[in-house]
Amino acid sequence: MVDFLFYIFATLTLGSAAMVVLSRNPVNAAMFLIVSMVGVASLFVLLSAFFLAVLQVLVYAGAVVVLFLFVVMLLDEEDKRRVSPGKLNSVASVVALVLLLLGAFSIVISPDLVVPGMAEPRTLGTTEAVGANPSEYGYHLFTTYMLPFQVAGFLLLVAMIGVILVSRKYRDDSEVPARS
Amino acid sequence: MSNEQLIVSLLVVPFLSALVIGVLLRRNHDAAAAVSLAAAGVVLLGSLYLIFGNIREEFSYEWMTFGEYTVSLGFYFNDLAALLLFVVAVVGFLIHVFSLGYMKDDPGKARYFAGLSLFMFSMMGIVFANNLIMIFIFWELVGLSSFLLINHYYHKPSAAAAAKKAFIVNRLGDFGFLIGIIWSYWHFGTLNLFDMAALVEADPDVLHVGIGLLLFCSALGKSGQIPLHVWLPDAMEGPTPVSALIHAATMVAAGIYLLCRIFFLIPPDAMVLIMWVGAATAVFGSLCAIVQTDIKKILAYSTISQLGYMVAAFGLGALVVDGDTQTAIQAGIGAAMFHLVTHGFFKALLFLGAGSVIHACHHEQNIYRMGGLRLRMPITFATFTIGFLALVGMPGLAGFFSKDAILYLAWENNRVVFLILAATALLTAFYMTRLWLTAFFGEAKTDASRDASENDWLMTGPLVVLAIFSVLAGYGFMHPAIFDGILREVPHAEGAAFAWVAGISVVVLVAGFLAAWLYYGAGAREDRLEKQYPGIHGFLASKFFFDDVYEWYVSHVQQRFASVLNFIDHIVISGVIVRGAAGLVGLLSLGTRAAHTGNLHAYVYWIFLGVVLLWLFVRGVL
Amino acid sequence: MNENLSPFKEIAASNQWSAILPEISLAVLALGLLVLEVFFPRHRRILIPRIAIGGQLVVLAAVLLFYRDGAGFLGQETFAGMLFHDQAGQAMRVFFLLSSLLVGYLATVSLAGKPVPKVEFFHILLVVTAALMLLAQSNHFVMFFIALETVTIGFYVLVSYLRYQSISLEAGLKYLILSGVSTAILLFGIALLYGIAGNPLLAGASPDPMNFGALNAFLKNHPENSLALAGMAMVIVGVGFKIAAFPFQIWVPDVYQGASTPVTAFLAVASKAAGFAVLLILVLKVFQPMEAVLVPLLSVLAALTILFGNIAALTQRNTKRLMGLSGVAHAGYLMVGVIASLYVPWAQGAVLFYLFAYLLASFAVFGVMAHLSPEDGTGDELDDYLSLAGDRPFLGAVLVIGLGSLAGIPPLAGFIGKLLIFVAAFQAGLYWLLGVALFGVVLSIYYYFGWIRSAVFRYWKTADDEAEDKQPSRERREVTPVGRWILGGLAAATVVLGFFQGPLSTWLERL
Amino acid sequence: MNIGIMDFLATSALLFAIGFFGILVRRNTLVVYMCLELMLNAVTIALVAFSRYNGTMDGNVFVFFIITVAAAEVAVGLAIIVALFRRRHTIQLPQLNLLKH
Amino acid sequence: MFESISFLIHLAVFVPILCGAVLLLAGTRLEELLARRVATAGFVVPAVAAIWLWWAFSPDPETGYAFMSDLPTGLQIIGVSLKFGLNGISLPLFVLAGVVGLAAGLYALVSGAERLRQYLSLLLVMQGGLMGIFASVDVFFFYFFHEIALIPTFVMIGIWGGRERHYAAMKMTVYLSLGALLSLVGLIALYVQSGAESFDILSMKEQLSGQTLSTVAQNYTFALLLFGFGILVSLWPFHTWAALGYGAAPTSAAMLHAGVLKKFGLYGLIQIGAPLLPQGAENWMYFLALLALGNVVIIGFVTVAQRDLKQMIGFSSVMHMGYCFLGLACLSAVGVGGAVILMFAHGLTVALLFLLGNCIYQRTDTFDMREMGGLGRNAPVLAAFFVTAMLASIGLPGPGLANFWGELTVFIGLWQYREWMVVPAVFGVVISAVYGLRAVGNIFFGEPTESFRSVAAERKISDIQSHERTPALVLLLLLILVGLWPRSLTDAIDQSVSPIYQVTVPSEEVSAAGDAGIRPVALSGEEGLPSCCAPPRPGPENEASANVLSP
Repeated sequence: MVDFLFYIFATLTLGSAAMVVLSRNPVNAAMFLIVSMVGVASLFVLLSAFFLAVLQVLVYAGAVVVLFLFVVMLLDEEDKRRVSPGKLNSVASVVALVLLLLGAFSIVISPDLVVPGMAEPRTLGTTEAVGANPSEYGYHLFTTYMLPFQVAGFLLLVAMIGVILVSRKYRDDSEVPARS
Repeated sequence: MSNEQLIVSLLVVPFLSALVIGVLLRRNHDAAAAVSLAAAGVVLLGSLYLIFGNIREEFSYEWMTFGEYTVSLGFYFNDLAALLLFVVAVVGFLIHVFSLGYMKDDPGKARYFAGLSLFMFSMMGIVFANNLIMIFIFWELVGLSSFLLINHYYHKPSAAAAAKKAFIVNRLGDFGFLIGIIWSYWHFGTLNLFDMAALVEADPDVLHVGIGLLLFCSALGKSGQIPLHVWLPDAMEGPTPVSALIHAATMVAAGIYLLCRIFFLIPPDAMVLIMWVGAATAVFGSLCAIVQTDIKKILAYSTISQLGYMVAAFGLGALVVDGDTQTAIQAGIGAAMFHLVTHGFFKALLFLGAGSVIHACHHEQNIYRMGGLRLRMPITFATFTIGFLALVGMPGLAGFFSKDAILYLAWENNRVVFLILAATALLTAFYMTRLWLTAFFGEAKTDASRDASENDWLMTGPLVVLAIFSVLAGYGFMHPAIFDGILREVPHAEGAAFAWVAGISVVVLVAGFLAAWLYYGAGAREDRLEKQYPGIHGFLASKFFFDDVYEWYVSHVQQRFASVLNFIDHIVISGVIVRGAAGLVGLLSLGTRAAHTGNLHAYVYWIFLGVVLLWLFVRGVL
Repeated sequence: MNENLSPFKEIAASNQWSAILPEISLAVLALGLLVLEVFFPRHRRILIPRIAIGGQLVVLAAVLLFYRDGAGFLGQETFAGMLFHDQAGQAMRVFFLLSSLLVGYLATVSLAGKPVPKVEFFHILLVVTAALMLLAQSNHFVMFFIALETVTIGFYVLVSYLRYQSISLEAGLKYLILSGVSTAILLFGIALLYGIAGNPLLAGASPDPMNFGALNAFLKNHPENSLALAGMAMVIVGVGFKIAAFPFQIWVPDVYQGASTPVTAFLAVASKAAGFAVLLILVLKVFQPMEAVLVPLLSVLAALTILFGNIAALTQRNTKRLMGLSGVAHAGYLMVGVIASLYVPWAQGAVLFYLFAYLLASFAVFGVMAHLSPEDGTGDELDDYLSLAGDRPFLGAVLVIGLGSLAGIPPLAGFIGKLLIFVAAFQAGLYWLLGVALFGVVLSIYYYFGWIRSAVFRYWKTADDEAEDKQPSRERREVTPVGRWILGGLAAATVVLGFFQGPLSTWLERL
Repeated sequence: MNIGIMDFLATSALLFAIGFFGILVRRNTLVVYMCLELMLNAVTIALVAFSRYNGTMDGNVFVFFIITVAAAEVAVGLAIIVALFRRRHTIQLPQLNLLKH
Repeated sequence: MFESISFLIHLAVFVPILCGAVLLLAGTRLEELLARRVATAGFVVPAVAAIWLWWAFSPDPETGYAFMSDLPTGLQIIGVSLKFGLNGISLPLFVLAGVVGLAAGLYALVSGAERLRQYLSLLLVMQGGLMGIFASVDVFFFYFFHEIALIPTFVMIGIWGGRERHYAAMKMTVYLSLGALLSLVGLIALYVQSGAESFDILSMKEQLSGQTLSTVAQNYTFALLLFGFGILVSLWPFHTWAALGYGAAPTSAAMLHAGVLKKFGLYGLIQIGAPLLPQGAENWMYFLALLALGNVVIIGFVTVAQRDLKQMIGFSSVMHMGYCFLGLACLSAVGVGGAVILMFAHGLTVALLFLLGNCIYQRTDTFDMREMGGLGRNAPVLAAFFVTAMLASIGLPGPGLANFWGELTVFIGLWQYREWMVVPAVFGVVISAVYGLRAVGNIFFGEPTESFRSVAAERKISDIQSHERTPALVLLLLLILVGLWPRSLTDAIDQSVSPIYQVTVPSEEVSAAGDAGIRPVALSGEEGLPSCCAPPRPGPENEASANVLSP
C-alpha cells in the first residue's frame, strides 16, 4: 500500500513539476506548482516527517505559491512579444534535458548508494521514523541549531526590509532620474 | 728622471698638449699652436736623447686581470723603434712648423693642432708598445686622429665622406688584426712581444699561417695595401701637412713597422702572400698615379705604390731557397725599414712642397691649372725637385739606396717580383716627371698660379730641412751605430748583382723620365693621354674599379641587407609575432566579451555546463 | 523542574555567546539603527550612517584588541560544533569589518543625493557583515548555509538597491536567479554528503554528518565514494559561484555593472573573500581526503578562471565590468593559493595576505570610482577617466596605486600577495598552474595599465590629444577631508605593506 | 513498505532535473522562479529521505531552515520582479539584457 | 646592524625615494627652488655614496661581499629580509647607477619638462630602485627594486614621451613585465629548490654548494632565468620593445633605462643564475651565444638601416647587449669579467648618447638624421662630445677605452669558448663603425639639408650649454677614468668573478708558456738590447743568435 502510495505521490510530484515547466500560462504553472508541492508534502508524510509536511503545505502551497499567483495577476503580462525559441536554444535544451536525466540516473544507479556490505536494503519498513514529533524540532532548534536559528531570524528581517525597500512605490516619480 | 719615466712622459706630453688645447684653448688659436709646437719640440728633443743616447728599455705595467688573463701595457724601445721614432719626431716637428704657416688663417687652427698632438701621441704609442694589445689601442687611436684630421674641413661633404671611409676601411683591416691578436693570445698564452718571440724561437713549429695573415690584415688597412687601399687617395681631403705627416711619412708606415716588429709571428708561407700583395700594390699604385690630375692624389697613389714596395720587401725576406730563413727575413725587414725611413723624408718633402704650392695657388690642386711655378717659387721648386729625384731613385739621393736594396733583394729571391718592381720604378719616374713638368714648367694657366709667390720661412724652412734629409738619408753616416740593429740588416748588392740592379734601376729611371718628357712636354695644358687614348686613360682613371665595387657593395649589398633585416625586424618579429600574438589574444578577448550576451538563459547554461563538467570530472570521465 | 530545564542547560553549555560578541554587537547595532530611524527626527537621521560607521569602528577596535587571538576560543568549537574559531577566522573577521567600514564610507559618498533610503542600507550592511563573519568561522553545513543565505539575500537587496534604475534591478534579478540555482546545487551536494556520510551502515559514519570534522573523518575512510565525490563537486559549484570561478563567473560583469559602486565593492571584496574563507575551510578541513580528485579539479578551474578573467578583461572598456572580470582573475590566483595550501602549511596565510592586499587596492579603486561616477550610473567608461590625473591629482594617484597593486607591481602590497602565492604554488609543485598564472599576470598588466594610461597619460596633452579629447562635462564629487584620509590611507597602506609586511604577516604566519 | 532510499533519491533527482530544465528553457521570469522552487523541493525530499534512512534529525532540521530561506528568497525575488516590471514593463528574460558585453 | 659605512647604501637607496615621495606629495606647495634642491639632493646622495663605497671597497674574503647589512621587513616566512651589500660584480653597476642617475637627474632638472616636480619625483623613485637592485643581496629585493625602477618609466614615457608614446609605453611595460615575471618564477624556483629557506643569495649559494640540483631542475630553472632576464636585456629576438621604447622615452628616463636598468637581467644571470645553476647555465650557453650573435650581427645591420637617431641609439644598445651576453656565454672569469666591464662602460656611453641625442634634437627639431647635416659648424663642442660618445660606443680604444677593454676581454673569453664565434662578433665592431660614423657624418658634417637650414634660419642654434655639458662631463669623465685605469674596477670584479667562474690558463697549445724564465727581466740600456727587432734573449747564446742575423 505504502509502495503504491509512493508511486502515486512521486508521479504526482514529478508530473505536475513537468507541467510547471511545460504550461504556457504562468497561472497554470503556479497551479501545477501547488500540486507538486503537495505531492512533496505527501512524500514527507510517507517518510513520517509530518511536521515538515505540514510546514510544506503551509509555507509553500499556502504562502509562497499564493504570492506567486498574486504577482502573476498583478503584472498581468500579456505575452504578446513572445519570441519563438531559436533553433540553437531548442537543441541546447534537448541536450540539457538528456544530460540532466543522465545525471539523475547516474545518482540513482550509483553503486555506492546500494551500500557495499549492506546486509539488507534499508526500506521504509526497516527504518524508524525520525522527526515525526514537532517537539524534536524544537529541541534541536534550541540546542544544537540555536545559532543558525537566530541567524535565520535576521535573514528574515533582512528579507523583509529588502522587500519593502525594493517594491515600495515612489511617491513622487519626478525624483527618479530620467535615465532608465 | 729615469729612462722609464722619460719614455712615459714622452708619450704623455703630446697627449697633454691635445687635452689642454681641447679643453682650454679651443678658441685661442695661436696659443694652441704654440702648445702643440712646444710638445712636438719636447718630443723631438726627448726622442733624440733617447735615440742617440742609445737608451733601450723594456718594461710593463699590469693593467687589468681576470683570472689568469692579464693585460699588461708596456714599453719596448729598441733599434727598430728608435728608427721609426726618429722619423716620427723629426718629420712631426717639421710639419708642426710648416703647419704654422700653412694653417695660419684657418678657423679651425686650434682643433687642427690638437689633432696633430693627438696623432703624435698615438703614433709614439705604436712605436713604444711592447705588446699587441697596446699596439692595437694606439693603432685605433692613430686611426681616430687620422679621422679627425682628414675631417678637418668637415663642412665639405667630400671630406666627411673621406674621413668616414678611411675609418671604416681601417676598421675592416683591424677586424682581422683583432682576431689575430685574440688567436695569438690563446695560441701563445701571452701577447707580449718578448714572450712570444721566445716561444717561437724555442719551437718554430708553433707558428701558424692563419695568425700571421690575420696580423698582416692590420698592415693591409693602415698601409693601404690592395684591396684596402681605397681610403688613402680620398684621405687627401685633409689639410696637406696632415697628408704629409700621416698619410705619407708616419702612420701609413706604421703598418710596415708593425710587420717588422712582429716578423717572428709570420711564417714563411704567409710571407709569400704578403710579398705578392706588396708587389701588386706597388704596380697598381703607380698605374693609377699616371692619370691623376690632383697633385695630392698623384702623391697619394705614389705613396701606395711605395708602401707596396716596402711590403714586398718584407715579404721577399721569406723567399730564400737555401740558408737561414730568419736571416732572410731580417734582410727583408732591413730593406723595408730603410725604404720606410727614406720614403718618410722625401715623401713628406713632396707633400709639403705640394702644400706650399697649393697654399700659394689659393688651394688650387689641379696640376693642369698650375704651371710655371719654378720661377715664382724657387725654394719650393728646388726642394720639390730634390724630393722628386729622391723618389724616382736618382743615384746619390736617399731613394736610390733604399730602392736598390729592395730591388736587389728581389733580384736575388724572385725575378718576377723584380720585374714588377722595376716596372713600378719606371712608372714612378714617368708619373712624377709628368707632375713635375706640368706643375712647375711652362706658363701659368690660371690667375691663381700666376699670383703665386714663395711662402715665408715657416713653410720653406721645413722644406729645406727635409730636402737635406732626402739627400743624406741614404748614406751610412746618417745612421750611426745606434741604428745598427736594424740597418745592418739592409742587404747591399755587390759585384755583378750590383751592376745589374743599379744598372737596371738607372735605365728605368731614365726611360721613365724621357718618356714622360717626350710625351707630355713641359707645362702641358691638358692631359695628352686622355685625348689620345681615352680607353687606356679611362681604365686607369677608374682605379681598377675598386671604388665601384665597394660602392656597389655598400649600396647594393650592405644597405639592402640591412634594409631587409630591418624589415624582418619590424614586420616579422615586431609585427607578426609580437603584435600578432597580442592581436590573437585580443580576438579571444572579444570572443569572451561576446559571451556575455546579457541573456540570463545563456548564463544559466554556463552554470549548467559547469555542473556537467564537474560531474564528469568527479566521475572520472574527464 | 530540573527535568524541564535540562534542555536549557544544554543550550547554556554549548552556546558560548561571548565567542561571537563582535557579530552580536553588529547585529544589535543593525537593529538599533532601525530603532533610531523611528525615533530620530528627520533632520537628525543624517547622523545614522555615522553612528553605524562609528559603531563598526568600535567593533573593529574591539576585535583587534580582544579577538585578535580569538579571546580564548581559539582552536575550539562553539555552539555545538556550529562554529570553529581559528586564527584565519579572526583574520577574516577583521577583513569583513574593514571592508564593511569602507563600504559604509563609499555608501555615504555614492548614495548621497540618490533617492534611496540610507538607513536600511547600513542595516543590511551590518547584518551581512555579521553573517560573513559567522560564515568564515562556520564548522557545520547548516550554519554555513544559513550564514551564506543571509549574506546572499542581503546582497539581493543591496544589488537592486537603486531600484529606480533598470540596470540595478536587472542586476539584482540576474544575481538572484543565478545565485538561486547555485544554492540549489550546493544544497543538493550537501544533501548527498549528508546522506552518504550519515549512513549508519558505512564505516566511519557519523551521527552528525554535516559537521565538518565528522564529515572529514568519514571521507578519510571513503575518499573515492562516488556520491560523496558528486556531493563535493556540487558544493564546489556553490562556492565557485561565490568566488566567481570559471565557469560560474559569468554573472560577475553584469551584476557588478548594475550594482551601485559600494555594493560592487562589497561584492567584489567581501563576498569573494567569504567564498575563499569557506573554500579554504572546505578544502583543508573537509574534502582534504579527496585530494586526488579535488586538486586536479580545482587546478583546472583555477587555470580556466585566470585565463578567462584576464582575457575577457583585456578589451573591456567599462570600469566596473573590468573590475569584475579582473576580480575573476584574482579569484584564479587565490585558488592557486588554496590548492597550494593543501601542501604548504603557510600558504593559507598567503591567501589571506593576498585577500588583504586585494581589499586595500580594490577599495582604493572603488573609492575613486565612487567619487567619479555621477548619480545616473554612467561615467564608468574608461574614456571618462581621460583627464583624471590632471584634474584631480589626488584621485589619480590613489587610482594608480590601487591598480598597480591589483596588477601586482612592486612595491605595492598586491605584489607581495602574488609572490607569496607563487612561492607557495612552486613549493606545492603546481608548475603548469604557475605558468598559467604568469601568463594571466602579464595580460592583467595590459588592462590595468591601460586604465592607468587612460587616467594619467593625457596629463600632459599634445595637440592631437587635445583634438581627440571629448572633455567629460559633468559634476564630480568633491573628496571630503575624511575621504582624503581614507583613500590616502588605503593607498599608503598598500605602499607600506609592499615594503614592510611586518605585523600583518607575522599575524598570518600563525595560521 | 519496500520503498528504499533509492526511490526517494530518484524522485528527488528527477525533480531537480526538471526544475533545472525549466530554468533553462522558460523565458518568463516568474516561471523560472517557480522552477527554482522545484529544485529546492527536490533537495528537501532527498534530505528528509536521508534523515529517515540515516536515522538522524539533522536532515529534517535542515529542511526546516531551507523552507525558511526559500520563503524569504521568494519574497525578495518577487519584489525585485515587481519593481523591474514597473520600470521595464516586461518580465521576459530575453528582453532583460541591458547589461551585457 | 650596520657594518662600517654600510648605511651609505641605505642612504643611496632610500634618499632618492624619499625625495621623490616628498616632491610627489608636496606638489606645488613646495616652492620651485626648494623642489629643485630636494631633487638635486636625491640625485647627488646616491652618486656620492656610490663613489665613496667604491673608494672604501674591501670585500670580506669569505663571502666576497662588503658593507653587509640586514633589516627584517616581515617576510621572514619565506626567508626574505632587506639585505644590502656589494661585491665585485655589483659594485661597478652600483657606481654606474649612481653616476648615470646623477647625470640623468642633472639633465632632467634643467630639461624644462612640464610638471617638472612630478617628472623629477618619478625619476628619483627610479633612481632609488636602481641603486637598490645592485645593492641587494636578497634576491627578492633585487627583483623588487627592479620593478620599482621599471614602473616609473611607464609613466614617464606615457606622459613626457615622444612619438608613439602610448603604444611604446604599453608595449614596453607588458613585454618587460613578462620578462620580469619569468625571471621571478625562475628565482622562486631557485629559492624552493635550493632548500635554503631564504632568498639570501649567500645562503642559497651555501646550500647549493653542499648538494647540487639535478640537471633537469637546473635546465628548467636556468631557462626561466635566461629568457626572463633575456627579455629584460633585449636578447634577440625579444628585443623589439627596446628601440621603440627608447625612441619614445624622455631623455632622462631613456638614459637611466638603457644605461642602468637594462643591465639588471645580465647582472642577474651573472650574479645569480650562472653561479647557482652551473650545469643548467652550461647547457644553455650555446643557445644563448647563438641568440647573442643574433643581437650582434642582425641587430647590427638593423641599426645600420635606421634613420631616426634615437631609434639608432636604441638599436645600438640592443646590439651591444649581445656582447655582454657573449661574455657571459663563455662562463669563464675572462668572459664574465669582460661582460661586467662592458656593461659598465656601455651604461655610461649609451646614457651619454641619449643625452647628446636630445641636445641635437633641441637644435634640429627632428630625430631624422637625413634632415640634419652640418650641425658641427653651429655647435662644434656638441659635435666633439657626440663624436667622442659615438666612438666610445663603437668600442674605439681612446674615448671608449673602457668599452674596448670590455669588448676585448669578451672576445678573448669567447675564443676559448667557441673560436668561430669571435669572427661574427668582431665583425659587429665593423658594423658598429659603419652606423656610428654614418650618424656622426649625417648630423654634424657636410652641408646642412634644406629642412635643417630652414630650422636654422628661424633661430640661432647654440652650441652645447653648460647645463647640458655638466651631466655629459660627469659621464665622460668616469668613462675615461675607468678606461685609463681599468684596475680601479677590474680588481674588484676579478675578486668576485674568479672564484665563481672557471679560470683557464691560456695556451694549451704552447705548453712552454708561462714557465718561469721566459719572460726576461727588464734589460738595462748599457748592455744594449740585441740590436734588431728580434727580441733579446738573455745569456750568451743570445749574442750568438744575434750574429747569425747578419746577411
